[in-house]
Amino acid sequence: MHNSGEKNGVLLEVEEIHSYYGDSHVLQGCSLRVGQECVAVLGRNGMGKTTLLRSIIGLNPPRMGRIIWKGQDIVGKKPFEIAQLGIGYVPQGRRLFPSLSVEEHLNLTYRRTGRPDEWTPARVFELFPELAERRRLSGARLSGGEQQMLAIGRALVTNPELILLDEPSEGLSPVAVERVIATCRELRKNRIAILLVEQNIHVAHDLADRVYIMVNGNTVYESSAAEFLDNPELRYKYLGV
Amino acid sequence: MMTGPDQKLALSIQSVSKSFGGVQAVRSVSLDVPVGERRALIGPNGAGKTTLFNVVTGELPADGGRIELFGVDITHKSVQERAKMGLARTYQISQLFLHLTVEQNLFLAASANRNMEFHLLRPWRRYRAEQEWVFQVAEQVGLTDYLHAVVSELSHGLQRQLELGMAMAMRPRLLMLDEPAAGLSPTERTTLISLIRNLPREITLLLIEHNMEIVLDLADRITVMNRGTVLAEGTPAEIRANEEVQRVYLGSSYA
Amino acid sequence: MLKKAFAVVSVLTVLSLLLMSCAPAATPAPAATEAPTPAPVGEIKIGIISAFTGVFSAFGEMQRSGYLLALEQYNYTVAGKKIKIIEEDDQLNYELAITKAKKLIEQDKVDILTGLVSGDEGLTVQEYMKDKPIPLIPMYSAPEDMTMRKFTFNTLRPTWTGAQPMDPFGYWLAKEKGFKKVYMIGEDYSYPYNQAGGFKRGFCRGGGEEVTTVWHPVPMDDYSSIIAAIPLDKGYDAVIYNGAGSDAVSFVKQYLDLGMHKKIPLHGQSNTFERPDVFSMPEEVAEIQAWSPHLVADDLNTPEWNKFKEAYVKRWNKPPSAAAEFAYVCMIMILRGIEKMNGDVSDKKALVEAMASVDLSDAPRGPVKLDQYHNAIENVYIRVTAKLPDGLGNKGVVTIKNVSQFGPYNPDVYMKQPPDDKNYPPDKCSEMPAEMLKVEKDYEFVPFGQ
Amino acid sequence: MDARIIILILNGLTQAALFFLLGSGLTLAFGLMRIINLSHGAFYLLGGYIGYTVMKLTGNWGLALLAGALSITILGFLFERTLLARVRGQDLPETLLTVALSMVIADFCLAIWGGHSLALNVPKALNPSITIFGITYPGFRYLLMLASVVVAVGLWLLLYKTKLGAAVRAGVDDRETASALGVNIDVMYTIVFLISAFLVGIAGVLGGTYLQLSPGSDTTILTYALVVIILGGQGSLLGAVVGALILGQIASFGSAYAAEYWMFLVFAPLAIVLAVRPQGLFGRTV
Amino acid sequence: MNLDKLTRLAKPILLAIGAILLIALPFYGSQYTITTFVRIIYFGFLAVSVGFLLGQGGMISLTQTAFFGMTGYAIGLLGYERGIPFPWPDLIGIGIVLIAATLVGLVSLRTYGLTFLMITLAFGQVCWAFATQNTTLLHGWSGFRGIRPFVLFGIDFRNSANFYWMSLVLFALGLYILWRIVHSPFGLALNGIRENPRRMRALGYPVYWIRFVAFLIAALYAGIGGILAVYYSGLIAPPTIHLSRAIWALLVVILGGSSYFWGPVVGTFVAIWLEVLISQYTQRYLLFVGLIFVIVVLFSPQGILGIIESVLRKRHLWITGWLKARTALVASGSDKAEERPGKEVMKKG
Repeated sequence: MHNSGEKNGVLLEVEEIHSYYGDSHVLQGCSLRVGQECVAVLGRNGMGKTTLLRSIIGLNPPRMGRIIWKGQDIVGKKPFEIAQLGIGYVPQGRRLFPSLSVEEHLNLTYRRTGRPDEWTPARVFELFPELAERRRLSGARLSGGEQQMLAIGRALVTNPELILLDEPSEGLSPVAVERVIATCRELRKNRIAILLVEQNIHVAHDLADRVYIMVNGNTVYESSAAEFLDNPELRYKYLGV
Repeated sequence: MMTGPDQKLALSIQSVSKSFGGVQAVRSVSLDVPVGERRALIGPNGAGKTTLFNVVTGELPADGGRIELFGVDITHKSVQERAKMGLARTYQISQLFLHLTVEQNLFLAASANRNMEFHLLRPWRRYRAEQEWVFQVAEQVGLTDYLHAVVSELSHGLQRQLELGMAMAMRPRLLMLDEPAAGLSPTERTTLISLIRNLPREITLLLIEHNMEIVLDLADRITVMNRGTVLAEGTPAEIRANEEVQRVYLGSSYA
Repeated sequence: MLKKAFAVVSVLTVLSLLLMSCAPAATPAPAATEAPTPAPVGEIKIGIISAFTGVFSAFGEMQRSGYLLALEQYNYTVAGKKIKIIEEDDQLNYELAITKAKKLIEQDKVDILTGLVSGDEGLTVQEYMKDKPIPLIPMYSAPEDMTMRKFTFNTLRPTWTGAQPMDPFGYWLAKEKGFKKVYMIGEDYSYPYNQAGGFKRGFCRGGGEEVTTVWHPVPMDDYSSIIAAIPLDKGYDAVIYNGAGSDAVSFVKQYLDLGMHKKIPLHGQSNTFERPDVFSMPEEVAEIQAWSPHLVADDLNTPEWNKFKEAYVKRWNKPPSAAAEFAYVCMIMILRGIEKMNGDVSDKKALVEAMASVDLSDAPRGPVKLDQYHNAIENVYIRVTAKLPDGLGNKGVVTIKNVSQFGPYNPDVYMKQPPDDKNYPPDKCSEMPAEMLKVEKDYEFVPFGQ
Repeated sequence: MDARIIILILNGLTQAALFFLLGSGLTLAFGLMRIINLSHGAFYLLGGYIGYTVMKLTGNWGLALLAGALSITILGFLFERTLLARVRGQDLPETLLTVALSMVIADFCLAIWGGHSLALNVPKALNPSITIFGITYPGFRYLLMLASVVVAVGLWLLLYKTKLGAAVRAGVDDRETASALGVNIDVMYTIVFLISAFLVGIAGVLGGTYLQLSPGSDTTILTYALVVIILGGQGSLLGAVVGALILGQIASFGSAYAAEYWMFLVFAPLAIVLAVRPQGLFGRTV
Repeated sequence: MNLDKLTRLAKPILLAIGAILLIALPFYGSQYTITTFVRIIYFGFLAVSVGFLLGQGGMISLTQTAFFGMTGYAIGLLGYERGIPFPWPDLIGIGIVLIAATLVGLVSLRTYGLTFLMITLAFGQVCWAFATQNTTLLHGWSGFRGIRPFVLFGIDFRNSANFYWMSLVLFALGLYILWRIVHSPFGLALNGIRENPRRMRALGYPVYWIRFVAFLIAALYAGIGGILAVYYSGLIAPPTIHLSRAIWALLVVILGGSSYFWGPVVGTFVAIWLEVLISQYTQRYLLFVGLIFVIVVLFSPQGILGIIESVLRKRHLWITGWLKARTALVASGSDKAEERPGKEVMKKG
């Protein structure tokens, strides 16, 4: 299971990228690979996990290194171009648009592919019936769990091959976290790869095929999820828990 | 290690809540920190720790509840008033004056509560007492060699030290540290932890930290937060033994 | 850092672009005006300050066409001396005008200073020049006090004052047309005050009863509120708009838009219907037959005018305007004065006297001579808006000959009156000082062209 | 009511119509791009002048309107793509670039059209005197008010009923996230800038028809537009409507009853609004 | 060492020479030179006002020219027209400036960045429009003219040399006081607000009021410049307070180097002299001034002083490098530059 990436061909390859946030050197030669699988990046706060996702989607382009998406270097492309190449992004803290309704969120980012199994706003509403009930409501007036579903839904309708999930469980009730996990499983069934940044180890445990550990802007450890998460020593060493 | 219950409280939070949009970040949290205690606030991301900090310092207004600082109700006091009462904090992301020197940064913090901001004509360098205090603080946080360096040219570790120094320079009675060691290299972290450990004991410390090592090393007592509420409170040993904490914080309940 | 550097670079580039764009674009420094270096011995320097840019730049340009024509006719040489002109743009900013005047006099050490478009510009520079011997010749600047109550010997103005054409106009309206009450809406500044003053004196002398004056600030965009407030039931014979330039264009347009011309006729002050502003007004302006007085009429047909017009059109490929003719006459006076001195301009007092006595009976607009206060005595034409072969313009109706800045009044009595302002002379003729209006010999009206 | 008062109110509405055309585009661009286009006044002047020249050449007022609006749109496009896009995200250089452009345009206009006052004369057919309840008022002014209402409704539909509008609003809310979700925010910038330029081009021709055009109109107009968006709130369409209405009535009644002080009267609502809501009446805190 | 002593001495010596040259100007300079220096001084006040807000407080204000004009209008209205004797109109003028600055400041200082710029622009334009529209008091377009300087303690300031000295003394005094302000705790607090207002608030500083006082100080300087300007040119009219002047002042500050104390002064000095010198040769002097701006900017975005500083620093490095080589041979002294190799050796050891 953990080498499914190799089996299915590599989708995304991050090679030794160096990114800065203002003047501080956040990513210092970070590398990872994502195939047709769910990969979790774990690490303590401030290690650069969010910056990694921002670098991939182009919001914080790396100053050095390469990011290869399906054989193409996407460093230097603008965020919307990268998104249109098939990478969906669910930012930390959801970041919905307060002046858009639920429906407008989905219509805005919906990208037609013509495939029969494509994600349409209607299909998202099927997946999240509670959103359908609130389709006219402003995104800011949803509960935390609903917001997270909408954030995932709006990434989903771009019909991505890979979704970047930044701390989807943050601040959610256990029920909502369960919902997020179930949703991600659903995505995997639809052959959407997932790159997950998490602090909540059990979410990673439930979802990830492989894990990377980030320390100080660098991926210092890589293994199958089970191998890492079931080893308390490793967990203590890298995550302090 | 534990402070006696008869001692006065540095900070008393009584059922404080705060929500953003549809998300309730802090739900009716109550928390008492006696004078002189070193308290750590831990919990998973999004547990509401930083929001609670912002509510306590006054940067965010509380939706409800009551906050007392050294026995005075500060719920409706401004950030400035709270600062003048001896409340100082550091930020998760350094909030420094990037184009000023370390000395200037420290001086600004040192003179903050001295009502000097409208002294118009005397050069700040001539305020001897403040100057000496700045040197003292610089020494405490290991920045003596960098007094004249411009902050934006300092390394991240030194900036975190300065962040701590800024709070120290305010001569706080209650010092709130928001992930002081975030993003530091192991050596830098060691330096910073020892700096914090060597802070005068009379300063009450409230600390947000993820790193258990640091927490166990520094804290007298630990409060665990999860999803905006207080989950548990106790000595480090108690917290370590608490299964619920284990479950939530380590996320093993779903295993 | 790089980002910041780029930011600052772009800011500075922008600001410098901005500075460059402030540079006078309408006045490329012509090779002809640049004296060859090194300067030849015995060169005479004429400093010119005008509004080559800014809101009055149209006048500045017209002036420039006028004086350059005169200089070119003399080939920049008088009595064997090379004439060098130094042009300075004051953007109609009086503070800049004074700075430029200081520069021309203290630094360039010019022998003669001329130019000046607006009244305030003129008064400002005259104030600075009053204890200096250098002759000052304002080309379009018209405050009467420059050659009257604040007369300084070195000021010569072969052009006009604000009241000069308006006094005969008011007199004519009351006397010949039988107007009793008029409603005058004016721009709120010194030049229209002077125009109103002249008008009121003439109107009352001719038998009028009242000139109700209403003032509006300059500039203003929408006049419809003011136009809507014109009382139609108070028996006014006409509305007179006492304003010029963009204000006149807006006012007249909106007056016609609101259909007021059907209810009460509209006339103007000297500059209201002047070219080229009249070109921007609706064609109906020709139909409403609005009167206004000036020193030039667009259908003048004298040999002097035709000769000037021909030369001007040949040189600039556009018809001349009053401002251009004024500048031309001023420069001719200067050059003839220098000629009279045989090119020796070291004695400034003598130079002023020489210029004051220059014969300008061949001036294009009609004979011009200076009075004892160095202001022109000349013809005033009352004109009517009309469609002329070369576009909208003003056709002469009546000529009044030899009008001085004092009108028909006794100069001593005139000068004892306070200067015209928005409240003086009074609106009601009955309140006008009687001794003021006493004249020995009043104007005669000669049909235009005779 | 007194006929004069009604005429004053109508005047205020006419001016408000013009102010709205000026302010709405500017406020949208500011909301999305976080820059103030200080060349807005110069765009107005140039649009009006181009309309004037086309009118002179063809005698067709409709064509003049089209030419004025389109040429400013093209100019806006070139400016946005070639210059503004280079300093994107640095609000001060962006803003100062617009100052520079405004000066260049103003100077260019002076060189081409000179310093005299020019005005377009509207064909009689478009400007009948309309008498309602005994009050005669130029038809063109009603037309101007109508145009402004049409634009307001059009902008509202565009913003709230189309995908493009949703994208613009998303960009105003959070341009980073919008772009990370595949919204081409650069195109949004250009589109909004073009809408703003188009509207100001129209305003130039309309203003040149009912008022006049001369050097200096640009800064006056810019000031009005700024006051409208400061009053109404940056980025708010409703704010632009309300700001324009307030300013229009102040301008109309002020110039009738306190001609010498009316500009100073503008200070009062400005100060009150800023004191109570620094973000403007309908602005959101940034 | 020797060089240090020399550079340490050079500064006061150069300053003294400069001061003497400036003071003695009326004895050797032409009339026009004095004129120009007076202009530099009164525009210098305006530039210092803009530069103080921008450089120290990070605020771009386009209302400063309105304050510059207000004192002038007060003198024109009260002194020239109503005949109220000197110093009263001037003092009342300063009072008006402070009141106006209070009004504008209280309102606009709640905002930062571009919004602040936009609001100050609007207020500046409102003041300008008021000056042009009001004819009963301010005489609209005409403004006031013929204002003459005063006679004080038997010194006639209508004499241009006397006026120059007075302006020079005022300017020197003004700059000295401003220097003290910039280096006081207040100045430091203002810098802190420029860098990070949020932290300043958390430290307990009354951010709003600090900015407010800075705004008043800047308005005061603009007002004093306005007094000198009105006495020297003898007139005050709307063009003095037009937007283009405000932009000019901003540009001058950036030319000199907005983050330097002396930036605005240097900028004004250079801009006005360039204008004077180049305008002798061409009407297009502004284009040349613009080109020089571009060149300055390309080499140092920090303005002229930025260039000078970087040149000096390079020179200094070069000289110390050279000294180091020499002293290494001599192998003596405790120059800082020599400590480094020693440390490295220690590490290696």
